[in-house]
This record gives sequence, C-alpha cells and structure tokens, in this order.
Amino acid sequence: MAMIRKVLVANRGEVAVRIIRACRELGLRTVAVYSDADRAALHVRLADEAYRVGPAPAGESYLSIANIIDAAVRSEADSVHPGYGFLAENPRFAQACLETGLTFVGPDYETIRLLGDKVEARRFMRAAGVPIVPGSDEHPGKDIVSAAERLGYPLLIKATAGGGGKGMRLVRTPEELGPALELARREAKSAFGDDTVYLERIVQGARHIEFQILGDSYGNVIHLGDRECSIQRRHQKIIEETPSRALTGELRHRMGEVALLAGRSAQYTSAGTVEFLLDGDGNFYFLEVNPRLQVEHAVSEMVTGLDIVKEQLRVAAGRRLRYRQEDIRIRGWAIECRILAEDPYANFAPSTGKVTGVYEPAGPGIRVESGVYDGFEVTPYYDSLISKIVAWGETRGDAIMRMLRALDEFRIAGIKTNIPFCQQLFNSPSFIGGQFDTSFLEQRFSLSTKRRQAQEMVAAVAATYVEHMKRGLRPGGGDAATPGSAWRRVGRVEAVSG
Amino acid sequence: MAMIRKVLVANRGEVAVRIIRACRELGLRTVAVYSDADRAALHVRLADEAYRVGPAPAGESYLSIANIIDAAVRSEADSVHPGYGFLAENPRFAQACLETGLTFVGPDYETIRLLGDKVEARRFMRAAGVPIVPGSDEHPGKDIVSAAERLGYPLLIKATAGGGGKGMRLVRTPEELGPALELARREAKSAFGDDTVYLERIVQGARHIEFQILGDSYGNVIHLGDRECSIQRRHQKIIEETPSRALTGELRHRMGEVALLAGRSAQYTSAGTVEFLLDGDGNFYFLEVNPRLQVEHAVSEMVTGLDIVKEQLRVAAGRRLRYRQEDIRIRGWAIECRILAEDPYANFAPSTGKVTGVYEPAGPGIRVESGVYDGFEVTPYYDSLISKIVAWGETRGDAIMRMLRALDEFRIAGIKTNIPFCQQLFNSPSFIGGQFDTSFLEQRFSLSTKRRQAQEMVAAVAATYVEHMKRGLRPGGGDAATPGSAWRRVGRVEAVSG
Amino acid sequence: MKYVVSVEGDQHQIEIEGSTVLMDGRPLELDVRQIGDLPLYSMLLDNESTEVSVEEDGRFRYSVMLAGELYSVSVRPAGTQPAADRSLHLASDNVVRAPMPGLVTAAPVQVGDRVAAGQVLVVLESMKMENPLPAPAEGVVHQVHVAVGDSVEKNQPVVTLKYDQENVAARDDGGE
Amino acid sequence: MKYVVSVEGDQHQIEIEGSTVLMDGRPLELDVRQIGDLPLYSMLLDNESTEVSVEEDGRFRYSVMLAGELYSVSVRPAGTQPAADRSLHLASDNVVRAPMPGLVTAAPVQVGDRVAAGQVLVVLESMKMENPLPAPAEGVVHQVHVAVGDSVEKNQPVVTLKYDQENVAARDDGGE
Repeated sequence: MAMIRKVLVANRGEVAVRIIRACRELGLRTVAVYSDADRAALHVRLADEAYRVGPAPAGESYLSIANIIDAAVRSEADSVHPGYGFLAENPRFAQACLETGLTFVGPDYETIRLLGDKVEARRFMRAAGVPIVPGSDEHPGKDIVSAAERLGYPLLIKATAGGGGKGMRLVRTPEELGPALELARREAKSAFGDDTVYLERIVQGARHIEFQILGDSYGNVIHLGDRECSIQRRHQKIIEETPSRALTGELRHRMGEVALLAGRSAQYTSAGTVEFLLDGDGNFYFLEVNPRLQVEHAVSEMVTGLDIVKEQLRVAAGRRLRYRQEDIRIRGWAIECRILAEDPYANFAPSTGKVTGVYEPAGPGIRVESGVYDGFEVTPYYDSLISKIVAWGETRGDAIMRMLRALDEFRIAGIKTNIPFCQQLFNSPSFIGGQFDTSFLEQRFSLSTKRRQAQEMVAAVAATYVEHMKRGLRPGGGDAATPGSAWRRVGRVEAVSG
Repeated sequence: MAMIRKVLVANRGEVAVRIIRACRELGLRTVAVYSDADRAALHVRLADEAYRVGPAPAGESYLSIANIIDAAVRSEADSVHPGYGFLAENPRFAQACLETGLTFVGPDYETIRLLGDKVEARRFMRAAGVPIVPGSDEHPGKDIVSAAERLGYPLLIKATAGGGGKGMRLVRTPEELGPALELARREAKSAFGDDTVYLERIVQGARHIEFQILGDSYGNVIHLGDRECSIQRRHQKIIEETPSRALTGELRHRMGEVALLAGRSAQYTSAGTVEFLLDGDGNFYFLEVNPRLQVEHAVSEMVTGLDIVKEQLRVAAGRRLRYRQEDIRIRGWAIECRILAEDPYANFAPSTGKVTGVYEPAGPGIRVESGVYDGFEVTPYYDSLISKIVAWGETRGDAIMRMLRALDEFRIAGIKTNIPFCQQLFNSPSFIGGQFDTSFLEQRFSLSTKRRQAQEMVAAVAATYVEHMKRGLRPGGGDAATPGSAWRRVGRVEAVSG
Repeated sequence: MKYVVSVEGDQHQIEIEGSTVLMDGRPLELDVRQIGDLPLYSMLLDNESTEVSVEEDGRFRYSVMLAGELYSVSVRPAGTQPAADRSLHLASDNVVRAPMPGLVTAAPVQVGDRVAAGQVLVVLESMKMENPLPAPAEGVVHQVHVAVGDSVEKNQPVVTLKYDQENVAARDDGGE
Repeated sequence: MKYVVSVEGDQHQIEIEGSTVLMDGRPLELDVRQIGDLPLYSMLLDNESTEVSVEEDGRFRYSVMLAGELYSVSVRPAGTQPAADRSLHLASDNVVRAPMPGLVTAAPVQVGDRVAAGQVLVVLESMKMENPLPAPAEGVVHQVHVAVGDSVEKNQPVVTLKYDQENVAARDDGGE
C-alpha cells in the first residue's frame, strides 16, 4: 500500500478536528473540506489546507462524492479519512477513492458494502455462527406489513444503510407502522441518501454493549474491550462508558471472542465496532458492525492508552498493528457525555445560532472533543453534536464525579444545550447504580422540576439585579453598561492595568 | 485527625482551580479567597463560597496569615489547602491553622520549618547520609563574602526560605556579588517575606531531577517516579517531563531510594518533592525538599493515574495511603509546558491586561490547567503563570508531537505569552534528543529569527489585508466592520441562521 | 428600589439598596460581576458563590439557569400591575413560531381545523431530525403561514391559532 | 488598490482586487474570516489555511504572529512616502516607557548622565520579578519621570533620552 503523507478529512465538526489532530501528531499534512456554512469552522482553521465542496446542505457538499474526490485531487492528497457519518459507510465513496488512487482510511469497500448493508451483515454473521436479533430480513420475499405481523409489536424500523439512530423508529401498534415507515424513510434518505428500511424484533430490557476492534491487512484483529451505550434518546447514544457494569469477566471474554470472530470472518481492517444487545439473562445478539471510527471511540482510548485514529492511519499505510491482544491493558474507567445543541426544556428542539461565549471544562481526567469556539455559528444543516466530554477515573465513581464536576463548569451562551439534562442523568440513582437498559431514558427518566428554595431565592435575586441594572439605577455610582463595576470598592487593579 | 468536609483554598490562579476541582470530585465544599484584583478570577467563580482577604498586593491579601485564617473561621471551613507559593511553605501559617482547629492539607509545621529553611534541610539531610551541594551554610560563622571566595565563582545565591527560583541569582564574578545579593534579597522579601539568603556552588552541566513523594501519618512513604525539570529560565522551570531521559533504570532506582530515605527520615506526610542535581558522571546531590504540591505534579499524575491532590486530602483526613510502592505503574510519557504572560520578543517582560479572547487546546492526551478565560484580567501583582499544558504520549516522541500540536492550537489575545518561545524549544534538536542541562536555555538556546519566505509572504498579505480593510475599501460590496463577509459568495447559512 | 418577584409561582418582596439586598425583609450582602458581555453573572450572596445565566424572555420575565436547573422569574417594580405583562404574553401565544430554522417537511392542518393541545401542526427538519411542532393548547387553526418545502427561519410564524379564554388561563398557570 | 509592503526589510508590491491578491504580480486567491472581534484572521491563500494574529503598532506598521514566528510588516499605499513613518518612529523612541505596569524599585540614573546602550535606567517589579529597563541606545538622560516607590502604568514614560543621529540610524536599521 501507498505511503501516507497528506490526508484529506472528509468530514466536519469535532471528528474532523479529532482526525486533524492525530495527523498533525504524526507529522502528516491535513486537508479540510467545508461547505458554505463551515468556512470558519474549527476544522478549517486547524487544517493545513481547506477546499470548499459546496453549499450548506450536506447533500450538496459533505455527501457529494464527486466534490470530495475533486478536492482530494486538487489538493494532491494521497489519502482520505471519512470520520463517521456522511460518507464514512458509503462503499461507493471508498471505491471512488481507490479508483482515484487515494488510500481510504478504513476497511476496503467490499467489507463496507457487506457490513454497511445491515441486512447483508446480519445474513453473513448468522452464517458465521453469530447470534442475531429476529428481523423481517430473514424472509426477504414477504412484504413488510406481514413481516411486522409475524415479528409482533412493539418492533423497530431500521434503515438498511443506517447508523447513529438515523432513520430508526419504534413502532408500538400496527396503526403506527405506516406513518413511522414514512418518517423513517425520509430521515434515512436525508442521512444516507438511501431510504431502504427493515424491521427488527425488540429485545426487552436489553442493554447496548459493543466492542472496539482493530484490524490490519495481515489478518490480525484485536479488540480494545467493551463499551456500554444503553443511555439513548430517539435511538441516539448520549452517554457511553467502558468497561460496562453489566458484564462479568466471563461474559466479557465470551463477547470479546465473538467480536473477534465477527471481525476475522469479515477479514476486517482498520477500526470498527461490533454492536450487541444483551438481555437480562446474559444472552447477547449481534446487532451490526460499524465499519468506521465510532463517536465514542475516545473512552476506549482513555482506558487503553491507544490512539485509535493514529492506528487507523498506520494500518491504512500498510503497516502491521503495533499491539497484540495481550498488550491491551485496561486502566480505570472512562465515560463520555455528548453535548448536543438541543433545548431539554423545549422537547429537545434543535438550538441554532451564534455561540457568543463558551468555556469548556478541563483539568485532571477530563478530555474534551469539540468543534465549537467563541463566535462559531451552529447551523441547522448538520448533526446537533457540538462537543464531547470524556471523564476518566480510577473507578466508575471517580469518573462520574469528574463528569459532574466538568458539566458544572461548562459555560455556553448563544445556544441551548442538553447539559442540564445530562447533569440530572449523572445524578440519578439508577445511572449511578448501573441499573439501566436502552429504554431507561425514554421510559424511566424525565427532567426533574423539583423545587429548591435556596436556589429559587438566588434566581430571584439574579433576575431582580438584572432588571434593576436595566433600569439604569446605579447604586454606588456604578455604570449600568458593566454592572460588575457598580458594586463594591474598585480595587487598585482597575487603576493599574485598565 | 478531623473529618474534612469544607476546604478553604488559600491560593489563586490555576492551582486554586486545580484544588477546587479535586475537592468537588470528592464531594467536599470549597471556599475561595480573593484579593481585589481577583474578584472575577476563575477560582472564585468555581468555588462554593468566596471571601475577600484584602487589596491586590499579595503581601496584604494572599500572604496575610491573619486575613486567611479569618476567612477560614468566618466560612466555618474545617481545613485549608495552601497550594504552592504564597503561604504554602510558611510554617507559621501551618501552625496558625492547627491552633485555629483547622486541618492543614500538607506536612506538619515542624517538618515545613525544617525543610522550608533550606539551610536547616541541608544540615538534616547531610546527617541522614544524603549527598548535598557545597554551600556557604556549612561554615555558618563566616561572613558571606569570604564564603563566596572559598566556594569560588560562578556561584548561586539562594533564598533560605526560597522556592520556584524566587530570590535566586547567578553570580559570575566578585563584582556582581553585591548588587546580586541586593536584588535577590529584595525578591526573596517580596516573595516570602524573608530576605535571608545563602550561597551554593554551581554543579557544572547539572540536570534537575526530582522525585514526587507521598506520605501518610502512619509512616508510609512512597514515590511516584522521577521528573526532569532542567529546562529553566531565570532559575524558573518552564518545561518538566517524566520519566527523565537522563536516568538509567539502575540510577532511577538508587535516586528513588534516596528520595524515600529523605522522606522517611523527615517522617514526611502529604505530597512533597525531593529535588536533586545530577551531574554528567551520574553523581547526584540533594538540593531541597519542597514540602507542598508542586507546579509540575500533573505530569506524574498522567503516567501513574493517581490524583495527588485527592491523596493529599485523604491523608490529611487521617487515612492511610491507598497505594504501596509496588502499586505504582508508569504508563507512557508526560511533558508539561508552562504558559507565562511574558513577551519573548521583549526580553520576556511581563505582559498584563485583559484577555480579550482565548482558545486553549484540548483533545487526546492533552490536559490543560488554567486560570484564564475570555475577559480575565492579567495583573502585575502575581506570578506570570497563567496556564499549564500537559501532553501525554505512549512514547516521549508522541508526547512532544502532541505538545507541539497543542501549542500550535493555542490562541490568546490581549496579552503576550511565551508560546512562540516554547514552540521553538520543542522543535529544537537538543530538546528532542534529550541533550540539555539546567544551563541549556540561557546558554545554548535563543529565539530563532530565521527567515521563512513562504510565511513572510503570508504575513505581508495579512497585514496588507488589514490595512486595506481599515481604509474602508470594500471589495465585493463587503462590510469593513466584519471583513470576513467581504469575501466570496455569502452562503445560505447567513440567510438562514443569521 | 423595591420589586415584587415571582419564582415558579411564589411571590417575594426584594429590595436592592447599594450592595445590600432585602429578601422578604432579610438583609443579604450582594456582589455581582458580569462575565465578559455575556448574560452570565458571578454572584456572591452572603459569600455564597454561584454563577447564573439570566436571559430576558418578555417584559419583566427572565429565565434563570443555575446549577443545572432552569427557573422562570418575573420581576416588576412594587406598585406596577402585572396585567400589561399577561396581555403581552397572551398575544404572542396565538402565533406558533418555528423554535429553530429548518425545512418544512409536513403541514397536516388546514385553516378552520380544530386542534387538540399537543396535536402536530407542522414538521420541521433541522439538524437531521424531524421536529413536530405541537399546538400549545386546544384551539382553531386561524392561518397556516408555511407550506411543505419552505425553509423557515428561527421564530418565523408557522401557524396562527384561536384559543378559547379558559385554555389560555389554564396554560398560563401551567407556564408559570 | 496597490500597496508597497516591507517584511523584515524585503519590499513587495501587493495589490488587492476583490478576492484576488497580486503578490509581486503573481495572482493568489484570498479568503479571510475574522475570528470573533479579535485581531485574529483565518486566511485561505490559494487554499493554504493559516491563522494569523495581526496587531497594529504605529502608523503603517503591523506585528504579524504566524506559526509561532513574529514578523514586523510595514504597509503603505503605493505612491505615499515612508518618511512620515520614520520620523514618527524616531520621535517616540526618545522616551523610554514602562513595558508593563509595576512598582519602581530602582532608578539609578540622573539627568545629564551619559548612558550606554543596554544600561539600566530603571528597575520595575512586576509579577514578582525584577525587570531592568535598559537604554535602547547610547545617549544622554534628558528627564527622569519616576522615583523609587512609584507605581507606574503600562506605557507610562519613565526616562527621556537624547540620542546622537547616527545611533538612531543604526538602531533603525537594526530594528527593521
């Protein structure tokens, strides 16, 4: 395989920044691509070169294979990293890269096609002896409605090209099926440009457990342990952690072996994720393999010390994995929280606008992966994920306390985020006790509205203060424009360094 | 010993923030203290309570034992963490806390007195069989000038109450002695309120190697490995790393044993640092023990996974160390870079003023400990340390590449910093090759002024652009107020999310 | 200066005089600093340090975010009437506005339809998600301002409803 | 619009026309975005992405920080004379100003003293460090504006010197 010297990052937001950072740390040149909505985005600012690939809507820019390939050619990049989402799981894109002489940083396109097509993947894994969840795809002939009858309600609509919960819908009754199919297909279309869907039976009380795998072109496949991602809203993961509270050492070992079996039988190269559902009795079912970097890959990096993106780049350059399974040692616990531009007090409606101020947490055990900065414009065109906080601790308790500390420090003005929601989540006894499954968030958790006298008093004073200042009343001869200085003695500092 | 529930942090800046974070993660209530210069400082914003302890000058606020104790009493704190600098090594402060019924988070005051007085400490360690550097204190009777003659030039003036390079001066010739003594005494006075100094012989080509130790009240003392801090300017550490390139496994073991000997013979509790000078022949000499948290403690945390501040709080509450020496495992490499508010292009003159914008690096392997934010005022009253970047990597090379990546991302407007200087330092072959000693920075390194045609062209265009915009010329019908929008097509984004 | 302040429905008398606040008669020391020019305030209230974000949402009305909880507060100078406030509040509520910019992917209701509280009026696609905009209360569709395929800006009116008075009252109490 | 630009002494002809820049006649595509309202600019120059901080320090003069290197650039519209610039530069240099706020801890020179380049005129304590302020060139002390114990603000004059012309010339070349 070819030498990698210049990498085009076919993505945006925090993951593009993440990949650019890995490239810089390897001394590789980076090429960013941007839509008209992202000219001043962080990934453009941090890259060595940047090329416009179209207008704001993803379909005309980040999802345009022609425009991305064109940028790669113009920039004379020798390789392309797709990140996650957009074209990451599109086999035609991987193939187009190959045919243009570009090294695609990911598995080869046949593997992507096989695994990207969830129905194909399920057939393949079943053949390889991996247990799967019953679904409409097992009897392809039948129409989807009778398939639904056979599987029974509630059931799940999934996009064949799916991932990240996009195009996924829960259906409780036959009446809901029609409208839900319509919504799911429209979402799938806009997210993947493919509206094919299928049905899966719901595994009651299931937890979402996945394994991070890494493979090279010499048949070596290892895994970096498990991740639990059961905390989901609208089938979108919000909190992920490793290791999972739900696994015994024995169960973890067995699932790990199955993950390796899945990876080896697919002759998997690069980084991927094998997803399972785990029911209350310790039975697990193969869900899918995500043939790409995963949003939550960072938690695995925190406990293993590996840099998954750098390893992707190395194996893409034809080098062998630098690790054998026995080299992988898990230290401590890591939890990720996704910060979304959504208003938890308005049914999680997307929140867009200019970020007028942001302070992101830092310090011991806290890693932030973010695409925002002071002045950044959050637009309606893309995913609402603006930042990820990863907290590491010696124990799960330490990690949770760190995460709460970090969420408490987070300041962002100009847009609404799900931070208050996450704070309550990390404070909930069920989460702290590890007592949850994939239905927890939507069925057994809601934003508290409990009264706190002390805080209400502070809130009352704060609002009164602002109203008071607005009225231009200036106690102590202060200045309403900068209320701060209206109070207390003015320290020598103003005099000296004003 | 007493239970710890509410901790007063008798410090400011990044270390106060660091300690507050550790307390929050342990569920402890925090009390900040502030001078008039720091009302809106980060440590005040993040604490649960905050008390004013005086005007801006440290002597009247952060160095005022009476005011700090008063704040502790008023806030009903049960314990005090001194951080580093200010009163951290003042035995009278530790004693005052004890007598007020406050748990002092650090060694007991006799130990601080013994070790804080560098001359006392050297006598004690010599007696314990630890090799020390020849100095004027070995013949206390003699006057300082004749002592200088006996030791020979060049030599070093050190503050007896010293630390952090304050009150330290290099003297090359007898003529320099007088003026240097004057400066050193004045600095020592303003930094520690004590102007006593002594002389030490210079160990030529020495490297600064130190060991992080931790002790509890039950006689257990462990070390967390070595740190190399040879990169210094004006006797102030700028870059620290662990492990040191200079130590063989055997030498590391021997020095570690001596560090433990020093700690045990002083019946050391809490966190401390045993500093050595290491000459080219592998001889090492005891320098001093810093009986407090060290600025560079974070690098040891990164490779061991421990939280030193939390462990300080635990042992202060009378608990046993949670680790035995054999539990300590070093993973990878960690390097710290101190970001100082100094102008490297104006002989490192302190730079003060309002931080009008700041973007601090983040992402994999990067930990930032900072006290600044957008709108923060950097005043002339305190240390110029505004932020610390710690980079972790699987190897030293990985850590250096990460640090360079992080420094490259750092943006700060409103004040000058030493970042360009540090960038060149991490790029220098000597540093990368590990070929340096404590004299490296001042004798064999200088800010490059090498020409870079490509960059000069970009700089020329940038300045021309700004001048052009200033003149209100608006190509493409743009708007000079926001030059950005003056260029290129205006994407649909402006139309939609304005 | 005296104010009548209601938080989540509870009424308080608050007086601000210099750096002293009288909270229902109880004196507290107040020291506030605005962070940059953000709606963010570092407050010391009898030395308790909190950082609150205060955003105005309507005359006399504020949303205060504090320690991960949202409080809606109304503040009016002692003596003035809350009436003006309410009427303003009411008027604005006839119009259902887009909570975010996006693309209209469905508009199932017609002028004259009677809709129940929570019934979907319009579906907006934004950030790759379908966002149904529900009716805030039972009422009749007075106007539909958008059609499928339109891209709307934040706060752009999408549907105007007509309510019966009792619903409004009920909703307002709920909204406090 | 045409400009004569000198970077570290080298002269260039730069013309800006719309989004095209002519650099000594060579055309380049330029796309700039200012970051917030900071003196920070994200530049795409023929797709090369760089972020530069540009600060004005005197008429026509800019300090440009780029990839950890500082460049001093002077920009003047083609046709205008650099003379004005120099005289201004010269005038300001007679006065030695405090580079930072601080406390005067020593002022060893007297009016009338002849001082060598680099000789300490005043010592300022700031950020716990003693900062000697040296004479920029050989000259004679014309005025001492501060005394020991004074606290000075940034850019406050501390000493005024008188130079001989040749030194000024020499220094200017060095300073370019």
